[in-house]
Amino acid sequence: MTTILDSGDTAWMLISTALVILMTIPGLALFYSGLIRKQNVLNTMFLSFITFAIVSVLWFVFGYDLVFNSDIMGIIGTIKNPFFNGVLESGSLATLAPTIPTGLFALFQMTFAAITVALISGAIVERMKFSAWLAFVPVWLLLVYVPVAHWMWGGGFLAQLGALDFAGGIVVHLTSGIAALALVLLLGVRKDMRLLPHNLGYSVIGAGLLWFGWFGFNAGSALSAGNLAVSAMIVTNISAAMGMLAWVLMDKLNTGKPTLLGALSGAIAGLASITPAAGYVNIPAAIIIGFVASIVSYYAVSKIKPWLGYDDALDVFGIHGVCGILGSLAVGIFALPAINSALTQGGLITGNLNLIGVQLLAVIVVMVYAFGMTLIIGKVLDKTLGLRVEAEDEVQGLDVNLHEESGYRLS
Amino acid sequence: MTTILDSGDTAWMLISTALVILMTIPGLALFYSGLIRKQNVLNTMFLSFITFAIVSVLWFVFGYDLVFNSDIMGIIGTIKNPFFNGVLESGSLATLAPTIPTGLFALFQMTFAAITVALISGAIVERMKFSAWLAFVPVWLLLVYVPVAHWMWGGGFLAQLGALDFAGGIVVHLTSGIAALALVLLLGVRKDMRLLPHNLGYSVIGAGLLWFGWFGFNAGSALSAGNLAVSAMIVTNISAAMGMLAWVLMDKLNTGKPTLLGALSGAIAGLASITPAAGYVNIPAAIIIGFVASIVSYYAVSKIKPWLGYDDALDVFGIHGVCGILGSLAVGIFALPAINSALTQGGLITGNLNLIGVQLLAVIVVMVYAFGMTLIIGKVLDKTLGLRVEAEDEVQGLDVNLHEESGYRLS
Amino acid sequence: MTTILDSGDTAWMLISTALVILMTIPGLALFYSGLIRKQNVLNTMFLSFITFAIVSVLWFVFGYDLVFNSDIMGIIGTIKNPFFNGVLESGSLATLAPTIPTGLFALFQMTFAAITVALISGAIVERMKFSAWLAFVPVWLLLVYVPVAHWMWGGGFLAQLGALDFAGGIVVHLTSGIAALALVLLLGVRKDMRLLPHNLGYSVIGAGLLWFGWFGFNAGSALSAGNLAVSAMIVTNISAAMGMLAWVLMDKLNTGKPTLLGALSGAIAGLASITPAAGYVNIPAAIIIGFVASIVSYYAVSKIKPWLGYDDALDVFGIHGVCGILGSLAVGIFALPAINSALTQGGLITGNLNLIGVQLLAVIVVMVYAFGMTLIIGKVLDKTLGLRVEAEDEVQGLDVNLHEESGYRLS
Amino acid sequence: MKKIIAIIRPDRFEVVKAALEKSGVNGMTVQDVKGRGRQLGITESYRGTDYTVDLLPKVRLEIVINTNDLEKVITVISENARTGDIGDGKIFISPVEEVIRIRTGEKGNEAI
Amino acid sequence: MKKIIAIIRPDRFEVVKAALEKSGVNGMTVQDVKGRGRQLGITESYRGTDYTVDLLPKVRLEIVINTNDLEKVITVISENARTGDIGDGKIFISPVEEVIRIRTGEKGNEAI
Amino acid sequence: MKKIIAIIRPDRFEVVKAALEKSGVNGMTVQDVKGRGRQLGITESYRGTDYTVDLLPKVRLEIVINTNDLEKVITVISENARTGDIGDGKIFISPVEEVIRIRTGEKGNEAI
Ligand SMILES: Nc1ncnc2c1ncn2[C@@H]1O[C@H](COP(=O)(O)OP(=O)(O)O)[C@@H](O)[C@H]1O
Ligand SMILES: Nc1ncnc2c1ncn2[C@@H]1O[C@H](COP(=O)(O)OP(=O)(O)O)[C@@H](O)[C@H]1O
Ligand SMILES: Nc1ncnc2c1ncn2[C@@H]1O[C@H](COP(=O)(O)OP(=O)(O)O)[C@@H](O)[C@H]1O
Repeated sequence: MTTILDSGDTAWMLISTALVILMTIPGLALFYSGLIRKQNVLNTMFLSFITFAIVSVLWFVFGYDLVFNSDIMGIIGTIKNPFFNGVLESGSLATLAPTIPTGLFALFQMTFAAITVALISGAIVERMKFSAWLAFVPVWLLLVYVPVAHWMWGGGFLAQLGALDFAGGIVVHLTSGIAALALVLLLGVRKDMRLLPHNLGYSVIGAGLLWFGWFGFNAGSALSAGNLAVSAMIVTNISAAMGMLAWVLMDKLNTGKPTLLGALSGAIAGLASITPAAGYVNIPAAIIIGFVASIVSYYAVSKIKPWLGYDDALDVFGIHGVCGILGSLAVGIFALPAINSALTQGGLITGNLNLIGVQLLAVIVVMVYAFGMTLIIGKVLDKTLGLRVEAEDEVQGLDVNLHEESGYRLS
Repeated sequence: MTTILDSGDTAWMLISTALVILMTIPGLALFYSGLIRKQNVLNTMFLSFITFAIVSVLWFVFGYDLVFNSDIMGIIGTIKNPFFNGVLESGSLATLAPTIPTGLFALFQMTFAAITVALISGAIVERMKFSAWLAFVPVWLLLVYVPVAHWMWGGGFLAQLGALDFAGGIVVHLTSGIAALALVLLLGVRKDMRLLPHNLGYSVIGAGLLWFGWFGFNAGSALSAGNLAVSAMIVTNISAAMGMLAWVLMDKLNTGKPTLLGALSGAIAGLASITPAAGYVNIPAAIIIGFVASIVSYYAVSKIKPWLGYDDALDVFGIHGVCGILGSLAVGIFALPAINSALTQGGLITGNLNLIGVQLLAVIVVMVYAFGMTLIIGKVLDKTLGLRVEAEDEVQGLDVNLHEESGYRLS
Repeated sequence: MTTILDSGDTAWMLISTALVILMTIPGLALFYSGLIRKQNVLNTMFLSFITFAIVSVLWFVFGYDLVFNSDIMGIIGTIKNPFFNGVLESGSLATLAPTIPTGLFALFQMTFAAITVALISGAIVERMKFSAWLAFVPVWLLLVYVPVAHWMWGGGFLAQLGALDFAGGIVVHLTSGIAALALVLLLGVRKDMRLLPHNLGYSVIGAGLLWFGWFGFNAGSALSAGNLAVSAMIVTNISAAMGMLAWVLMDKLNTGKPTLLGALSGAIAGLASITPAAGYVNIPAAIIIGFVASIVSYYAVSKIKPWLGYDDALDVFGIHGVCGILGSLAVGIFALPAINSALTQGGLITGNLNLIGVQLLAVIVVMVYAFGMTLIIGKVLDKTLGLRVEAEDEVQGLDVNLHEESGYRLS
Repeated sequence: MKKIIAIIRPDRFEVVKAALEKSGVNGMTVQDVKGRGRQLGITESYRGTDYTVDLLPKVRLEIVINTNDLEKVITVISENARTGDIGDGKIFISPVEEVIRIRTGEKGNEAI
Repeated sequence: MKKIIAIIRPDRFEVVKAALEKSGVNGMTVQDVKGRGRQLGITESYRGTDYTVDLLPKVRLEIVINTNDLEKVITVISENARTGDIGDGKIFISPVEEVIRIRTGEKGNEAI
Repeated sequence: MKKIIAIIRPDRFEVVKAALEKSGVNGMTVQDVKGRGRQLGITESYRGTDYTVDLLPKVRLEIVINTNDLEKVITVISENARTGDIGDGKIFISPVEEVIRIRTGEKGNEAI
């Protein structure tokens, strides 16, 4: 079958790519920065922006090839075109998305790498050295994101076993959540761990842009503008909505008042948990996924975290990590070949036990790998550059001390 | 004629859908929340977000079917697929938009239902109980939005009479504006009715996102990526621009200084008024519509409202209601079959008196119905849950009292 | 060859158009307004919004025709369809983009005109009369933008000579940068020239939206959803990223600390400089362009401007003007026919000396023309309306004095 | 001349201001402050965790007046700021030795 | 030792600060306040309705000085804050009994 | 009765507040101010240009107490606000003639 470029699919993937970029800059930057102390607002935003810039460049130097180019023993790809030489010029179509150009597929994939690393920053805000973060980004990209993405999406061993991850429950949310956990264990707790948002309006804008961009993320992962994209978009939205409603309900039951931050957090939980499943499940499944994931996240964040005592500032593990795991297992339960014809097997509800086993395996393998490797990277950085800012910088705030800027000059 | 999915149309409708979602969250949330007191900023945002979540779910439970499935006597549709069972799986194409999937058409329509309800919240901010709003949303959706949408868009009796509403002048702006009016009559005036925006920057961001999203709203209502979408987009933009310029002129003539909030308000007036006409009129007509609607809104808001004394906090009736009516009548004047080949008759300027009569009828019917039904709903809620917060909560602000959160921690 | 409307190309151009609109309102409005004193925040935003509205209307009155309709002696087009009469109705396809409607091409082009004028406002904020700006917009549009756009894009003499400008390095960034310089020379320096941003969060949101919208700007300039759009999008993103990294590096080397505003400024430099080249160059070239342009901008802004002493408040010349020039020359160096088959000749790296000569000529011609003509316009306005606000208004802030509004009511 | 510093509830401020205006006291300088005393803090709740905010928003009025207006002003403020619940606030009186009106250079009682 | 509280126009603040610095007065504590007095309010206008804002932004300087610097400082502030229009503000002088420099524990004039 | 005005570093505020609470002083009114004195300004840097910000954020505590608590409170504040670096701030003591608790109308020491 000869394939030709489809302008409709290409249009959809162009805008989907832009949407995912918007998620990181400024979406995530805003969502995170509204939640911390006003003295750290710029540093928090900066982490997302600089991460995006670094990954934007490195992806075309080594990232794309190592993930998607000819697999070596299920472990990693091969660098063939550093700087993407000749690919744009050739105008070739993507192997995995034969109706759009290779370059577009590569750029779309880049946006996932970028947001994955940026997500981690939410855990370490208000106390990590900027220089240490600058070093962390490329190393983690190479040693964690790239191999995991290859295993799941680039034809690596987990993909070969049949593990599924539609838009990044394992590759994006699980890896970032677990890495967040590993890093904060090394970094230690902040002097002031209270979550007292300084400007929830920023988080509202950020959450709105994340929700909007997530349509590019999930429906874009169909890689074409057809039924699958539509189906992914619908379940994404309904899971987000259910996540919001569930968290608001938890708020009401536990502390007595519905909160806006709770609503936003629940929506993010709903979005993160449907991510791996978006192209495989129908509406009733999405309703359950969003609802359950949000409730589990609620307890992870409000009960388990304080009990264990680690300082995951903005709950990257408690929301993204937890929802990445839940969503990935949900694929093993709810996947329906009727939704996605590429499925060779359905989940539990189709009477198939195999898929959930594979999903569980993939979750465990990636969890262990990402945790261990991030610990090693963090430890090395700590011994060399040092991970944590001076106590004085932390108390007075990072903006003025690390960047000589201040977030507000309103009086 | 066999129809097949068109990837270009699907791409356009996917992004249009996302754009309309962006209008509500965070567009409308921001636009509204910039205008009220800082003590209520989170509650105001919350109303838009929670409304969107509730409608997102209910639309697929009963909303879509009741509006668009097999008409019963011109009054209402039939529930056939609660939870959209089987529709995603079937991959069928939409009856009313035969080049895109049914699911996409349904999701696009959902975004209209959601923003219509959210629009109402602008009138009742700063004093309505959150619980009462939570109850209002599903009831109003079922008893007002769903029937009116069926009458105009789902093949109901007004559609059968030939009434036209391209993107929601009647279905969206008129119903929400009239409902706003009915609710505020029940709620009574706030202790402090002054319009002293606490953070116009939010409103600027909100207005920008509304304008942006409105292209999905109006040009998306063409349901395909062709000449009609282009035409709708051009007239939408020019009407918004004229609305802005007209209001700025009114400001200059009446109070002596052009104001930014005036500019934004005029733009919204221009956008709302062109909405029902966007797919039927040409550029000169759009210029007139935006200009006139903005001026009428200006007087409705600055003279009639104070004179009548009702407390429509953010002028949902004065802007959306008024512009919905004007735009719908303008269809009867300016509609041109040359712009939209689906038109069986043109407006007054084509020498046809019939259309404006039908439009007027539709406006009156919907106005009376929406007003009466909203009054009933509001009255019942008032007697059961109570509509209005405690005086103390109103004075001290809703954020801290209803949600135990505060919008800013800047000092 | 008969051409037919392509729904995929149309979908892409519809959304690209919306994206470029988002750049101006609210993107640029926010980016600029975060950087000035809080007393002028609304006036600064207002300049972008009102500019957009005015150009939106005038473009369809005379702008489009004068740029794109039948060339007269290489100088200017002809007004054939004021108010675009009949064009929407005809549903014709665009001559320069034969797979999309003429109306869409015209609207897309309108967005470029609007942002070009709005960009200038960044230089003159905090001291220019609002009335003078209202007069400046249409006059400058007619006398500077329209002819230059015709010369480069409408088949004028520079286009005939072979000068290239993919998405507006000369037409947009150079003209606005140079006009900014001319205007500030007439306006004089502010009483307080310090760049002490009052709310960098706004600038972060603005920069994020600009980056996002720039994909519509540059990749949309391919006028179709195919390989060229993809290639333009990739190089746009990587140049922005390199620009950011380069400025952060300069910050580190020169003042010791990386700054977020520096990162944003570098990204804008990267975006502006790749604009003229986006459809002609490959990734390695884009990396060089973004990197070099950002560094040159850094020095233009931090060393040359203070040394020369003009008061270009937000560095419209230092960033947009400088990068427009650099990017346009870079086309002469890096253009590759392999990237864009429409190229009849490559740049220096293909061994061709001709192109860079033509580019240099175009840059100089436009620079001289735009500077001279803007000086004349500004001088006339100064003698008639007066350009500068009262000293008292400047000191107390423009919002309260010119618009009777205030940006924040947070206490 | 005396300086009155009154710390009152934000939501009583407009009432107090109006009452002062009615009783002929126009000059005042106002600021938002935070205070604590006997009043318990308010609770805020984020992601399932309650935080007690023990500094509550108050409004601080600074009014310099002629000594013989003192009682009147105290009464006006007290009566209009009072709700009867804990947290109504305090009035502090302290001496002022001189007042100067910058515009005219007037001093003493005339400058108030 | 005396405490000077000066309520001045925000747009005169930089000038006053520079003048004080020139005359050797460096220590000061500054805050944004709102004030009313004889000056009429400003008008703001939203959606066609005018609102009078009668609390105007002012800057409040709090400066503790040696008694023998008092006249000098009053003069510097008065001259530099004056525009001659209503709303220039006030200077209030009150006694201070003790000053302590936290860093060193110094007291009295040395601590200023 | 005395009024203590303490200008301290923002990052020492929580410590000082806790220490005061421990020593039985609960009533206080707090505001964010900016100050200058011997401490050099901080540098901020925008687009390659350095600006010196010579007004630094400080926290101003206003505490009215019984005269016989004066020494204790001064000690608590001094010890807990001190870092030893320039910029630790000042404590000013001035007389208060009367205190009124708005809620109850109580006066004097009982009202504190
Ligand atoms: N000793 C004090 N010094 C300074 N301010 C005080 C003092 N006591 C109370 N305040 C101020 O008065 C406010 C109200 O005091 P509080 O003790 O809570 O209520 P009440 O005055 O009704 O007993 C406090 O929030 C604080 O701002
Ligand atoms: N009696 C007063 N007590 C406290 N502050 C005052 C008093 N009178 C005036 N002020 C402050 O001084 C400012 C200027 O006073 P105003 O009467 O408007 O002008 P002028 O001092 O030029 O007559 C006011 O805004 C207010 O902040
Ligand atoms: N004479 C003064 N009057 C009012 N406030 C002062 C005075 N001197 C210092 N301050 C306040 O105290 C703060 C610290 O003073 P500074 O001289 O910088 O340090 P230190 O007190 O350690 O010598 C200043 O920022 C200012 O707010």
